[in-house]
Amino acid sequence: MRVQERIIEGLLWLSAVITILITAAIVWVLLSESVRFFSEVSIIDFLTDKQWTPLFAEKHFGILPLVAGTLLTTAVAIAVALPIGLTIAVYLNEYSPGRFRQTIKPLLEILASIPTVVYGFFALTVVTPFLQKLIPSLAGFNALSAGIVMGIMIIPMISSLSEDAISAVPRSLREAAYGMGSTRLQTAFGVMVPAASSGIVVSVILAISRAVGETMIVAIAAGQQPRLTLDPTVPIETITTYIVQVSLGDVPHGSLEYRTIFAAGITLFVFTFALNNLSFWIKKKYQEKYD
Amino acid sequence: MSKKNYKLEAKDLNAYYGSFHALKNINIAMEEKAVTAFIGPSGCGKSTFLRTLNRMNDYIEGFRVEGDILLDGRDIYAKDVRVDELRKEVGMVFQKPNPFPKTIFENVVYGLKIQGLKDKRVLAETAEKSLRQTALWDEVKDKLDKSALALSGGQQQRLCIARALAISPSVILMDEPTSALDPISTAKIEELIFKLKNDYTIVIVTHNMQQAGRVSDYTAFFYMGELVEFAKTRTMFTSPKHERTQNYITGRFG
Amino acid sequence: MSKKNYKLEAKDLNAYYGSFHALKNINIAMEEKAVTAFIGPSGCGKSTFLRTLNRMNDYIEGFRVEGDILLDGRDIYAKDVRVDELRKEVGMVFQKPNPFPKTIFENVVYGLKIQGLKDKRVLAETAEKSLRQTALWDEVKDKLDKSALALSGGQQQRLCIARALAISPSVILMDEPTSALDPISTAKIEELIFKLKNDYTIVIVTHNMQQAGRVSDYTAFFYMGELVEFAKTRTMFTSPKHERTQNYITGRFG
Amino acid sequence: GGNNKTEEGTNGTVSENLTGSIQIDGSSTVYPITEAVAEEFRAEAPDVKVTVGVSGSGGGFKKFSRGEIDLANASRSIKPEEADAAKENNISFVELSVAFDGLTVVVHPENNWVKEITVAELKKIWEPAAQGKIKKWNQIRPEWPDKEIHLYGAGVESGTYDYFTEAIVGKSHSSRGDYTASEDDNVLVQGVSTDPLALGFFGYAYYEENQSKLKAVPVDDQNDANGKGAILPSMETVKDGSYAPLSRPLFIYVNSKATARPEVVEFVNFYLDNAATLSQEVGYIPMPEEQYKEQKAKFQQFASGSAKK
Amino acid sequence: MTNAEKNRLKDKAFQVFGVFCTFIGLVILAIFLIDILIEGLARIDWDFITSLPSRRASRAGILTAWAGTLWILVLTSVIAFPLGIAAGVYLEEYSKKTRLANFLEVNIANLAGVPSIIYGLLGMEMFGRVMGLGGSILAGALTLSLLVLPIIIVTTREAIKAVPRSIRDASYALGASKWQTTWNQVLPASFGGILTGVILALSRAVGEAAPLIVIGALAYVPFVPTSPTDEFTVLPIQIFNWTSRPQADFLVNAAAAIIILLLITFILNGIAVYLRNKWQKRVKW
Ligand SMILES: Nc1ncnc2c1ncn2[C@@H]1O[C@H](COP(=O)(O)OP(=O)(O)OP(=O)(O)O)[C@@H](O)[C@H]1O
Ligand SMILES: Nc1ncnc2c1ncn2[C@@H]1O[C@H](COP(=O)(O)OP(=O)(O)OP(=O)(O)O)[C@@H](O)[C@H]1O
Ligand SMILES: [Mg+2]
Ligand SMILES: [Mg+2]
Ligand SMILES: O=P([O-])([O-])[O-]
Repeated sequence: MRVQERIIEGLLWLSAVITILITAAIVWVLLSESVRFFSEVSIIDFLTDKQWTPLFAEKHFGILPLVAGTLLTTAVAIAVALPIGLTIAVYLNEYSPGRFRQTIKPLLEILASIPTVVYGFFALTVVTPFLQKLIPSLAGFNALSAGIVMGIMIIPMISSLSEDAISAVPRSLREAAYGMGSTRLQTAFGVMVPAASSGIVVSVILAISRAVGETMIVAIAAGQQPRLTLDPTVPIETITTYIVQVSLGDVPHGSLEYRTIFAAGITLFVFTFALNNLSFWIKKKYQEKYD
Repeated sequence: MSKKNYKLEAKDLNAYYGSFHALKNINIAMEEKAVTAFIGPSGCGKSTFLRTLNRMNDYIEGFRVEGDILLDGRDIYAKDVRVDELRKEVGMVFQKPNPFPKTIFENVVYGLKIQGLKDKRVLAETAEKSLRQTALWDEVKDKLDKSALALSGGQQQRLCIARALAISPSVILMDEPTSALDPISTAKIEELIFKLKNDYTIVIVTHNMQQAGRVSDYTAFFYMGELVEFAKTRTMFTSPKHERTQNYITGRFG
Repeated sequence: MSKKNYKLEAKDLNAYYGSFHALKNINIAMEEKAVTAFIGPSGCGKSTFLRTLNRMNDYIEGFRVEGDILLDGRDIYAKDVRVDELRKEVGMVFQKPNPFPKTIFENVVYGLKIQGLKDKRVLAETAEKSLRQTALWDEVKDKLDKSALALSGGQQQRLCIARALAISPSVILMDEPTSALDPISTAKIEELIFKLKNDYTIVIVTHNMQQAGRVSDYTAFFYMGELVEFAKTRTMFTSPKHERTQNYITGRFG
Repeated sequence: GGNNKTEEGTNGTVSENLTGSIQIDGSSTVYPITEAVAEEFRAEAPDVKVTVGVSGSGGGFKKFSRGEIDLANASRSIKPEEADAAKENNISFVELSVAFDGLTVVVHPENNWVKEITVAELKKIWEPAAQGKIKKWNQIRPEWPDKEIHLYGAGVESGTYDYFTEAIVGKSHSSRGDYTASEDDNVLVQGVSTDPLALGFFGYAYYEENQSKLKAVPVDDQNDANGKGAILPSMETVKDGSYAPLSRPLFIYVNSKATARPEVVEFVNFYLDNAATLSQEVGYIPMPEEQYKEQKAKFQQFASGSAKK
Repeated sequence: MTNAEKNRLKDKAFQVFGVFCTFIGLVILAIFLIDILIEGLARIDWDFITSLPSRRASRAGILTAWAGTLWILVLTSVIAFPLGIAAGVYLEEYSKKTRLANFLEVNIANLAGVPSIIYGLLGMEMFGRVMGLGGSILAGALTLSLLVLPIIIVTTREAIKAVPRSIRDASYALGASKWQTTWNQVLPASFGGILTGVILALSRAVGEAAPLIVIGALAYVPFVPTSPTDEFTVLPIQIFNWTSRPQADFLVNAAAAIIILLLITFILNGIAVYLRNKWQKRVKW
């Protein structure tokens, strides 16, 4: 019995440790190539140069434009998905009848399961022309359309997971709030959402991660022009777009150009690492415990 | 019509959880500024009835009410009644302590804040007053900004009572409010109930016969979803009309 | 050494939640096949002490124990003690009813099933026996396969007691087991406790002085984490040594 | 079903009882031709499992030089470092050209000012020095309007881009960076067809399929040896070499070790026998008949040469 | 206007906004579906589903693509779910709040943020080259397993976290061991939430194209894979391939293939939703 418990715990432990091994493997793959990259390109240039043209005749290796592009599309996506997703979660939980929720949730989850290639073409062929009617100066490839569509795609990540978190808050808390004469809105945002905050933050982290790492939509609809800008109406390039572009393309493996994708990859990795640690810290600090 | 000034009345009230008939044809009229106690064996419907009095059961799927409940003569289940205002009028304290996962202070002033009150001084004064009323002030005054969840069960329940008092409702419903309290706190709460009934109408569910005897003016005895007997507490405890009541009160039940 | 056969002993016991010193130097010896009641004001550490007796606090982060607790003379915090076996020996009933989200039947036989018992007949018999002991059988016999969560609070708590009895431990710890029960069920439980002490050692936390008086052979009075007085219940209730105890028992506390 | 012979029928005979498998990977440009050949080959030799991947010419060469695949599709010639990698793994290979692709310069159909364009003008537009400077149509030809020019072109990593820069700017991988690039030519079609100020370039097949939405621009290489004046891309002009310099050959590379296997040899022969019809069918331009013969001879020699080793 | 009226107004306004938000997602979804159905539905017939790929749009089918997708799904589930749920359980129920646990936690959040294309690079190196699996189904499934693992772990943990302490207390007090408590109480009670994570993970895996392209999933596979070591293609790659063809007919094929892909997702989601609702009904407190 005791041995069995030990074995089970060991197996569970092993499963958890596998995640470290995966990370180690990823870091190893990224590092081994980027170390060679940084032996040829100074890290200062990499971080401060405002141009990214490693594949052109006049080479610049400044990652900033790609980072800006990534942040821009992600920001647009979150600006769309967070308010809508959270509203849906609260609405489903506090306002709508149970059966409605049970049908709507899976329906919305479909949004997350549509292949991103399809979204990309939707952004390019439907959303962009539509937005161009509103913003005539909008370029054919732009961060705005890609971001909006990406936002739509990640709505269910936020809405479903946040809804789960909210509905896990004990009923007695909701009763206490209603018993004090709270409206549904006050109950939701004054009591339920704060009590579920750790779950909600997790859902947003997952959504941001998904947005940062999303490839096909931005590759198709946001353009492939590295540009240091915060203007969402012009073509930009994200880190992921660059990586997929190079790995699908024609660059000889083993060359400096090829290693740029690992340098870009490790940047993305560091970037998400910082982001996750920040949200982790926030979560730790503000997490409310209840029984 | 009734000559007396009834605060709360139930008329031909029936309540159902889905197909389960939880309250059967309840007729009762509760006097203003008096304490009415609900007693009866476990599962007889005391909590259910109490919760229909401020429509807390609205949120339970499948729950359904027939008949009328009148607060100051107005049907609380009427279309134009606002539940949130009803609940400010009819406060509630629950069986299990349910403080918000916020600070102690935030818990007490929650009701005021959601009404839009922002004046810091008023909030602080009300908080202190309510916490004193529930004999909690001395224990928590140094940790008002600590999480309410770190309090012991008894302290939590007293906090919930303070929270309900802070919005000064005219009716206070209490579902076994002292079942998680020690005798000292219980005594203080009972004292408080005594004081409060000068201004408030109080309905209390209790399992403690002594408590019912001590605090209530009227007692209602429920059994299997029916209101068996309703009378002045003294009358009921000394000369109950129904044998069942008698058996229950004296503990010879079952 | 002690001549008597003590079932449970605490020696120089100190307990901490992080830096909060919750139990201070407790020394107590509880007799076999007797009922010991823990009384004291809210937050004094009764539950904390009770939960150290079957190491339920092991799972609370930052909780720490110093000193010894002996069960049949063996330190339950010793390295070679297996908590799961300890808990089969020392059963527990909690303050808030906590049935599993399973059927009533599954709740009662859970303890047996995890011990590997599969015989349907034995399971059914034990379930019936335990449910009868807690006066629940007649109420639930037709819905054994229904969810335990649909029961009322009182029914739920009785179910939890039945569940603890089903694995026939030698010690039963009860943390205000009747605070959510009506007098009839309470009386039945008290009766049961009376019967059980012929075979079991029982430790009960209660706020109800009457209950302590009725069911217990010994009473321990806690105050602010300290064991103020421990004596035969009769002795304590009639002639307490300490003034604090006296005040508490007579309700003149505070 | 894939087992049916095509209506046109295929050339050459293949022994029916061949077995084994052939792994092909590489260029996305060449993919449709190889796919078509594989499909037809299956009708001849149903027990040979031919798989074709798309990982770009570069990706294909990487696997090829490791010996992971038998054939590599490529829209450019192998680079020295890629060839070295193959040599390290003891792989020798042969390059066989299988068809032409005509890069087409296109504008929006409503563009009524561009009638033709010279290679020199294209260079002026696309060379690195143009970046941030050449921004209006009238900077190219004064008579063209004073309006912005919006550029669309192949992704920097594609064989198409390589070839275009080589042919126009004179140096591979050398161009301005401020244009809208996409790996996917349909995306470029979409871009140009909705932008009246656009000028772009991509593979001929994409133009051919979208003629109603696009306008091709005749290109003048100012070299009368290749036909006089500006020339529009078409089957004929590409095939006869007059559409210069924007037509490029497409290749397959064959691994020496694989030629020891009869199914591979049969497949490559089958490929060269049928490339003319099949490449045209999927939107590319076949080479002249005699060139296929040459390629076949080249392969025969290579195969027998490596068989001796 | 009194405060109460203001509050009620806000309440109503939010309700309207909530309905609006809920439906905006659904309306866009509807536009998608209708658009794709109009384009692709007519193309779907028995031949389309049972034919091998072809250069002719009208003759090309998706037999190998959907077979590959099913293979990948089944293998990914078999590999990732036990692993993910086990890791989630370990972290939530077993691990003390040590540095290692903290590190693991951040680590997993980070893994969730690693873009799929990087998993492709990893899979290519680790499974394709080092383990010698090449572009096989197994290599693809392993790669996607790594990709969905963090999603499963994070949602498993959240679901487990929502199980009240008192349930564990009750179980421990009856002498249950940690594993018995986990297996008999915690996992059943949190199964609904875990399934939600699994739904999201599955739908992620089924739509992925980029990492599979990198590890070398193929575009033209004229046979149905019969073992995990076979080469394969999947629906998203087939769709991606078709949408980048010059001939407009292939776009119709792509739309038709999207319909099939969505159908597969819907069926999977449907099963999971059904299970989830069933569990949720049983587990309520
Ligand atoms: N949400 C619910 N769904 C279905 N039945 C319920 C629900 N809540 C309570 N009941 C049933 O309604 C009856 C009355 O329950 P109620 O909680 O009002 O009893 P009570 O008198 O307050 O009991 P206790 O003293 O144990 O709290 C019980 O039989 C109970 O099982
Ligand atoms: N998990 C915990 N973390 C920190 N402090 C705690 C925790 N649980 C209890 N305490 C504190 O320990 C002290 C003793 O608590 P305990 O629950 O043992 O009291 P009690 O005598 O059982 O009270 P009650 O009668 O209200 O149940 C209280 O001051 C309480 O605030
Ligand atoms: Mg009740
Ligand atoms: Mg306690
Ligand atoms: O796929 P490519 O032809 O662009 O190498």
